[in-house]
Amino acid sequence: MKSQKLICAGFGGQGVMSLGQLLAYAGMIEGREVSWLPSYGPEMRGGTAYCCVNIADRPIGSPLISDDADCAIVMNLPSFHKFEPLVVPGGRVLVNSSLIDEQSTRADLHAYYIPANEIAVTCGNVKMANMVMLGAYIKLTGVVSESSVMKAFGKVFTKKTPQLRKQNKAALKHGAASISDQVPLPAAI
Amino acid sequence: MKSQKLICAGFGGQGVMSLGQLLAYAGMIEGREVSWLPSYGPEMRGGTAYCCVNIADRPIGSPLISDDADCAIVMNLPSFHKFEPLVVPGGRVLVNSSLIDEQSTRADLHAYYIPANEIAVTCGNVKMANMVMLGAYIKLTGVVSESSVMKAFGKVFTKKTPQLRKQNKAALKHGAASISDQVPLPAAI
Amino acid sequence: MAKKITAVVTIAVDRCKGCGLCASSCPLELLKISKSTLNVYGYHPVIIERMEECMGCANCFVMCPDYAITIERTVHAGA
Amino acid sequence: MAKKITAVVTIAVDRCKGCGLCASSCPLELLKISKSTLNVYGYHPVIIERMEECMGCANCFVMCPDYAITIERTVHAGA
Amino acid sequence: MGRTLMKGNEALAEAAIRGGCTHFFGYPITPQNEIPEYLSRELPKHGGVYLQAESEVAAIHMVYGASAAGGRVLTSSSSPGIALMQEGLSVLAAAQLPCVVLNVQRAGPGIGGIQPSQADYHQMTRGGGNGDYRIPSLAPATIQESVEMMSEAFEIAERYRTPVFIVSDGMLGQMMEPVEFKKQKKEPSQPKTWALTGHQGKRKPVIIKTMSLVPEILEQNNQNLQRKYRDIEEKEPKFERFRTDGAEIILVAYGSTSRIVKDSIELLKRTGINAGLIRPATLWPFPQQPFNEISHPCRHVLCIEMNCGQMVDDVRLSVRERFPVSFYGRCGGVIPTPGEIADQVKKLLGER
Amino acid sequence: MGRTLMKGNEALAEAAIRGGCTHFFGYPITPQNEIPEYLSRELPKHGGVYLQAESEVAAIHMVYGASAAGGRVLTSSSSPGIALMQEGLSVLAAAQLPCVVLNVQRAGPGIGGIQPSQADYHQMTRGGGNGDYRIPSLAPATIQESVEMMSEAFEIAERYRTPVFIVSDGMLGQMMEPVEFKKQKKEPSQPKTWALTGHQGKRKPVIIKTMSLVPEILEQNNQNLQRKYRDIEEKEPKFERFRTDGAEIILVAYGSTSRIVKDSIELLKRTGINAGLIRPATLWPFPQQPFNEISHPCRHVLCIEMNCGQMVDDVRLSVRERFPVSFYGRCGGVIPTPGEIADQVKKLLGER
Amino acid sequence: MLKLFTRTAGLKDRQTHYCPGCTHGIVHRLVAEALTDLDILGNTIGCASVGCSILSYNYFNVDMIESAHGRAPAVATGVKRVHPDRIVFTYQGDGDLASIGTAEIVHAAHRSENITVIFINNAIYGMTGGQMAPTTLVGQKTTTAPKGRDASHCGSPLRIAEMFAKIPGASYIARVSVHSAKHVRQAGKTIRTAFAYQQQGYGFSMVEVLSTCPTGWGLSPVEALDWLEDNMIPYYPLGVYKAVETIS
Amino acid sequence: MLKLFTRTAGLKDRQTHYCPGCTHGIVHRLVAEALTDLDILGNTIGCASVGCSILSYNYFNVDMIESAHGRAPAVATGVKRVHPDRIVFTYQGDGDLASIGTAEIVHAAHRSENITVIFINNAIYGMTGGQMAPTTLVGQKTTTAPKGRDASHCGSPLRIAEMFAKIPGASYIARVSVHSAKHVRQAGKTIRTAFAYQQQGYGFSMVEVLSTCPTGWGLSPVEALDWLEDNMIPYYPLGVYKAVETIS
Ligand SMILES: Cc1ncc(C[n+]2csc(CCOP(=O)(O)OP(=O)(O)O)c2C)c(N)n1
Ligand SMILES: Cc1ncc(C[n+]2csc(CCOP(=O)(O)OP(=O)(O)O)c2C)c(N)n1
Ligand code: SF4
Ligand code: SF4
Ligand code: SF4
Ligand code: SF4
Ligand code: SF4
Ligand code: SF4
Ligand SMILES: [Mg+2]
Ligand SMILES: [Mg+2]
Repeated sequence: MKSQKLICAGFGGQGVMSLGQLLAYAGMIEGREVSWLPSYGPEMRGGTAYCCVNIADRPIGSPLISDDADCAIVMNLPSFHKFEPLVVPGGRVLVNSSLIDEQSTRADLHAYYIPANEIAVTCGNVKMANMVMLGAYIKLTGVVSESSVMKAFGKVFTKKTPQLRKQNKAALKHGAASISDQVPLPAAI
Repeated sequence: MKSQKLICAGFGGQGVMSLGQLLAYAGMIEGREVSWLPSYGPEMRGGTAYCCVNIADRPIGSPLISDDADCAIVMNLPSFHKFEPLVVPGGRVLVNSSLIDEQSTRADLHAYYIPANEIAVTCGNVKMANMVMLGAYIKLTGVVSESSVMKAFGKVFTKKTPQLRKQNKAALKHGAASISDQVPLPAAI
Repeated sequence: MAKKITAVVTIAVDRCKGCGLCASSCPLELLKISKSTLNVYGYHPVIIERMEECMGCANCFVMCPDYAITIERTVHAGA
Repeated sequence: MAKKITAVVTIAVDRCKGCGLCASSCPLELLKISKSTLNVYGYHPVIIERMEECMGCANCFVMCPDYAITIERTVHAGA
Repeated sequence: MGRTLMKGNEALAEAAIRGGCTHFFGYPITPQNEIPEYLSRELPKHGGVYLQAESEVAAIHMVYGASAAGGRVLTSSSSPGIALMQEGLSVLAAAQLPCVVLNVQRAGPGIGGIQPSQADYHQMTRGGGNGDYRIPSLAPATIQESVEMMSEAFEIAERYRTPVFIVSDGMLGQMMEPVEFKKQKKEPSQPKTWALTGHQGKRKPVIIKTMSLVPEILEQNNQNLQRKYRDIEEKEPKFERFRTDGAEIILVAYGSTSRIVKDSIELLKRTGINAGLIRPATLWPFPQQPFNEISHPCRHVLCIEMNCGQMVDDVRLSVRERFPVSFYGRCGGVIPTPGEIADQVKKLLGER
Repeated sequence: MGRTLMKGNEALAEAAIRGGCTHFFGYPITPQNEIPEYLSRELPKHGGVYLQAESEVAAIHMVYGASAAGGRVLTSSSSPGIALMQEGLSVLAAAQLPCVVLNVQRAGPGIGGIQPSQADYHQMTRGGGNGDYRIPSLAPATIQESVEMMSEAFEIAERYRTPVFIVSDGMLGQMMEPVEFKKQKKEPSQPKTWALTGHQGKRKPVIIKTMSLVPEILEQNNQNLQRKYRDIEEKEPKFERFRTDGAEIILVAYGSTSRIVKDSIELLKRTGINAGLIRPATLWPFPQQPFNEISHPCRHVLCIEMNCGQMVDDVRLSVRERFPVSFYGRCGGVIPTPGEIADQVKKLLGER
Repeated sequence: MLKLFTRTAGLKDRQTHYCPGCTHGIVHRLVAEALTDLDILGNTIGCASVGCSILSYNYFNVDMIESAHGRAPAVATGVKRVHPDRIVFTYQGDGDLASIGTAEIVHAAHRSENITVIFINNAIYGMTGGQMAPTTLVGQKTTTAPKGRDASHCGSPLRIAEMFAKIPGASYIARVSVHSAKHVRQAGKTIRTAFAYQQQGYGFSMVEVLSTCPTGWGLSPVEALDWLEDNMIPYYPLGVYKAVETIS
Repeated sequence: MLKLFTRTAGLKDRQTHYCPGCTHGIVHRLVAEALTDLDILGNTIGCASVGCSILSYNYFNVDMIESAHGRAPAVATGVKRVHPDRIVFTYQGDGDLASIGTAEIVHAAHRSENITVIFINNAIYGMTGGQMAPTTLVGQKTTTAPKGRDASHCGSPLRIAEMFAKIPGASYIARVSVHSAKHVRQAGKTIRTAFAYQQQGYGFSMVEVLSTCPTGWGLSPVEALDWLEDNMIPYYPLGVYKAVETIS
């Protein structure tokens, strides 16, 4: 299977780190090589945090994705500006359109606009916006299955009430659904 | 003029360090190259302190005299045991016979026995035993003059009352005199 | 001779981190976090609701860790 | 019932550094530095002069920094 | 037990527990804080002791005391914190006491930054403590290797009675990767008869010390140490070779940089250039063998470090003028990309 | 002023005063105590400040503060004390602040002994502080050279804005030799516009710092430092050659050991062996030129140190395999004799 | 009559990096106002320490030097010995001052260095992510004391003001808090007094400021104020612990 | 009835390296006697420090470890945390404890490490040749204070016992002297009490012993005793500064 390099970025509280961890964990569950690398340090609150996830079939070299991301998931505007340029031509950018009202100007990318916050609210919890994006991502790439993500969920989070589980699952599904009818913009390269 | 390597050793309070310094200073006054190297560190009182003095006409290499002393001045018994072996064949050992009642067993040395403490007492100050030995040494070697030593005296000691000066001078002279009639033992090599 | 005090409280919106220390220290509870606004740093800034009631006590200024509040207090003689 | 005390004070000559702390602490001034003796380390050791007067108070033992003093104190009952 | 996804720092901490670590002393510093945090939570559950020291200086001397008392002891810090341990490390080496010291390197000099770096190579291999001593330095490149080296580190420490470094960095410490924990030896191979326990009236008092005012005795102590170091130099060098056969250029890199270099080698292959990698897995003793064995068609050796050029001296000493040696590095917390390293190689080999 | 007989330590202290030293901070340690003792007595007479610090750690940070404030600052210690200064030295180097740090080496490792040694060569040339930095290290061999290097040290420190080491040892520090003080420059060549003085409302605040959380900026700082280091490597290496012309063997030694080696060369001459000496007078930058110029009939290079072999790596890096390089040393405070070194040479050259 | 409450000239016009509601910002203002009131801004040199306040050199409008972790009092000593006529202060956290820098601060007091120390006691290591400090209260949870500080494992918190009052070289030692507007105003006066001690040459002065770390404590900024009042003040009583002279 | 005063089993039969009349030797005896009296010789681990007493491991008849300068309390912490059931003590000079080792000793007390500290205050650095210590009295001449310590230059001496009594983790803090037989006897009892505190698990105990350094002070051994009494005791009052419990 094709390897995947994902950068996932947003404000501190938007759950971008756990999004990446869930994905990496799911990849591992499926027997693949994975790595997850966070940005770290005393970020100024309101600054941008991000992580890099690699999923591949051979040992991962650099866990850092410098300029060859297959996809960027961006949850806020600074992240959009910072990471959209790092996606390879033909790659994808998943934009949280609830907070970002700009559009990609790169003609060589597939851009998807997902109102993740709104969708999350409909799933019962605005904190699930990250799961909405993840749902969309795995739907688009097929890099891991939804059930692996749900298995990973049990490992990554210490708090895992049945209700949270349910909300989570719903968010993944709604996320996936949100792009099923989207023609990626620009339409093609 | 021939270079001189002297080791000078005794108990902490016997003034062996200043003996060496006076000699080095006198050498410098006479325009020669000199070095003085003390043993140092927290000596157990009652242990032995020593210094090495080099006087030469070219820059001094090692200030340490390991096994080629031209002369050893020994003020107490442990020093006698430790340093007599380091004198070169044909060299001299000056023994403070007030405190050391052994005799040299090396046939290849010129040994001189000087009752330095007793002589010092006659000069008015038992602390002058070191000067007695120095007087004998410069008399034997001629490496520096008595007047250079007296000039050096002014430099080395911070306390220098006229009385101390006088006692000092007397000690040097008596030291010199003490060996004038001595046939070094063993008589010859 | 009674005095009347009026005060103009200005909040530098982009400096405000929405911490609420000012609001919690206002004896008249005039300040509120505006949940609906987001400043450039992604914070919900504080707003003053009934400026005319403000007595210029400066508690809010004193407690603001981000120097986001400026107060012009005028003491009007007489009444 | 009066008691009589006798004491035997022994000084380990080569351990003694001639510091005089024992002497200065003896209430009966029984100890003296012996200027005429030199031990193996070059010190003038202390000596006890009138042992029979010693009352075994052990001050000298207590003050000796070099464990050079041993005291056998005997308390004789009656008199 | 299967694979689990873990942060490098936490994996090291878990590996320490499984490796029988009984005592941890340390002082917080980024980017290694997950280690004390994990151990403060988990070590007591295994009967071990976690204690936060008042400083790195104190930490290393607590390590000294606990090691002397027979504990299996770990400390962890990052670059400036390791600088503060130099006197203590010299004392530990001189007293021949086992312990493991982790350095999760960050950028310097001075307070510097908290991003990944390898600028402590000199610190890790030549120290700044006084006197003649060396400290074996293990440099993992993956989290799996990190956990394996942790138990190896305790074993080497106890076998040779020496402090041992594990040299990590902010990238390896902060990233997550699958890791599998294998069964580890928890007990020292030899009883620590030299340890402080109280003599219980049954033996002579043990004295642990490093001072000798008599030069001849101190020289003897030094010679004993040196004999041990020669032994370690003979037996403990570790390295990995990657595609060195038929390589026109050999790249040398350790730790996280070596991972990036592997990507570069992949990139180069696509452009028809055969590049290979020698990865020292021990920094001291520095592995000589793979350098001795470099041969035709190699034309060049290029050392890549996340610093301004430190390991390159050891590379030169090992290549012994048989091939030209160059250096390329990034520093300050900047991580080189596979592409820029590949470009360096192309530049060196001449454009094709 | 004529020659005067002085202890090495006191001569250094006097030279510091004459060199315009305004502030001394230090902590007592043998065998360098004559330096603070002399300065506590004499420096205040010249308007300077002597202050005893609570530790070497504090001393080096006082130096940092006083240097940042524009003082001409000295500290002095011996091996374990220098180990404690490693973090501070890294900070000073990173902040580009001038100061002079004296190391009167004693035997190690650990508490070790107080007799002469050169076992801090690594410490003096590669440090144990974190990050990429280097410190120029001047290594006098005589007391005359000590005093000359003291004022040179202040000048280098201020010219390049860097800490500078003077590397002495217990022998050079404790011995007396005639020395002559020449007129010295007391004032920095350039005004210290970067120093902390209070802005007096007249300029922007000065900020002195070493932290940069942005890797690209920290890399830039590092590159600035490296440029400076290349400059120093080009301009500041110093060495002495002694009878190297026509020598069959070149001995390499620095500091007090080089004096002993000169005696050995004399001894060897008497037995018909032409031996020469290269004496690095700067340890970093290590002088390359004399090694490049070694030529026929030289057959061998022998490095002599009062340690277990540290400078020998720099000798190897400089000789670049053109000649075989060997090492001979004594350690622990044992001082080699001219005779034993001569014997080593004879052994190497084969009996005649 | 018009009174303006606005950013003091002692602070640069710049966004701080502190977390929302972190009281470091309040204390910065108090220090800057004291320097402005005493008209010594241009004559002052500040020593920042390693902790969240390391970047305080970006905020104070005076010459500043960054110090390695714990060493600010040594750095300040170096600065002051070169410029005895300048005002020199350190600004240090409790990890910095009461843990790694214990020797340096004790000896600055011991030598009676004529400097002023602003000591931020927030009962935690803020910058590194909430580890235990020597001032962490018994029972308080931190990332390295996950079950709360246990006195039987690592003792009870140090009381710095009380301890330093016993150092002969200290001239003025006080503890204040910034958990309410009233206390902030009192803290401002106290800090000004400490600088006045230095101005008048009395030697070492220190103000311990009980401060919040909402992030490290896992509380909202307002909850943090209450937590400080309810938990810290009982263990760390406010007041002037030593004053060799009554000055204003 | 016969009573024998002789070398305790707690000391090896060996000549010490101390200068004549140096009271280190007296304190060694008191410590060794306390350990013997409490019957814990075989169960004790001692931490020697750097100072004249570094070689104390040659004299005490217990397992001993040498510590780097100032770090004995950290070393003791390491030892004690491995062997909580052993008796652990440090023996430290005033340069070691009150200067370079300030942080380590404060934090051993802070953590309430269950160890006993014997602190030899002789107002000077003996081993290195008589430099100033933080305990050197104002006016006292040393090799680095040739005109006598000047308080306006480097403050007034630290009073360690007073300071440590303010540390919550300390259980027993006392100051004694060994300048007369009576005081030596009292010192012996106090040292025994300190060890008893440790035995009973009360945490950190420390005895500060006013001691002489005839060599460093430039006095005869007997003059030194008088100097101590006349100069040190007025500045360093004897007594028990803290005792959390009354035990024997
Ligand atoms: C030598 C060294 N050790 C450790 C660190 C890591 N470190 C940075 S800040 C800090 C503690 C900060 O806590 P505190 O002083 O209380 O300040 P706060 O952030 O709470 O204001 C530590 C341990 C460092 N930078 N340097
Ligand atoms: C790191 C370090 N710094 C300095 C020294 C030198 N040094 C040895 S002992 C000592 C002071 C001893 O004084 P004190 O602790 O008072 O003990 P005393 O000799 O007076 O009993 C010093 C500074 C050292 N050995 N190590
Ligand atoms: S000045 Fe006082 S009354 Fe007015 S808003 Fe601020 S706190 Fe409220
Ligand atoms: S205190 Fe300041 S930062 Fe906090 S909410 Fe009020 S105005 Fe905003
Ligand atoms: S026991 Fe008492 S009386 Fe007897 S000699 Fe000793 S001090 Fe004097
Ligand atoms: S106290 Fe001890 S060492 Fe001193 S003189 Fe008396 S017996 Fe000798
Ligand atoms: S971590 Fe704590 S101390 Fe640091 S800025 Fe945030 S709230 Fe303030
Ligand atoms: S120097 Fe002082 S403390 Fe050291 S042994 Fe001599 S008298 Fe005792
Ligand atoms: Mg804090
Ligand atoms: Mg002392």
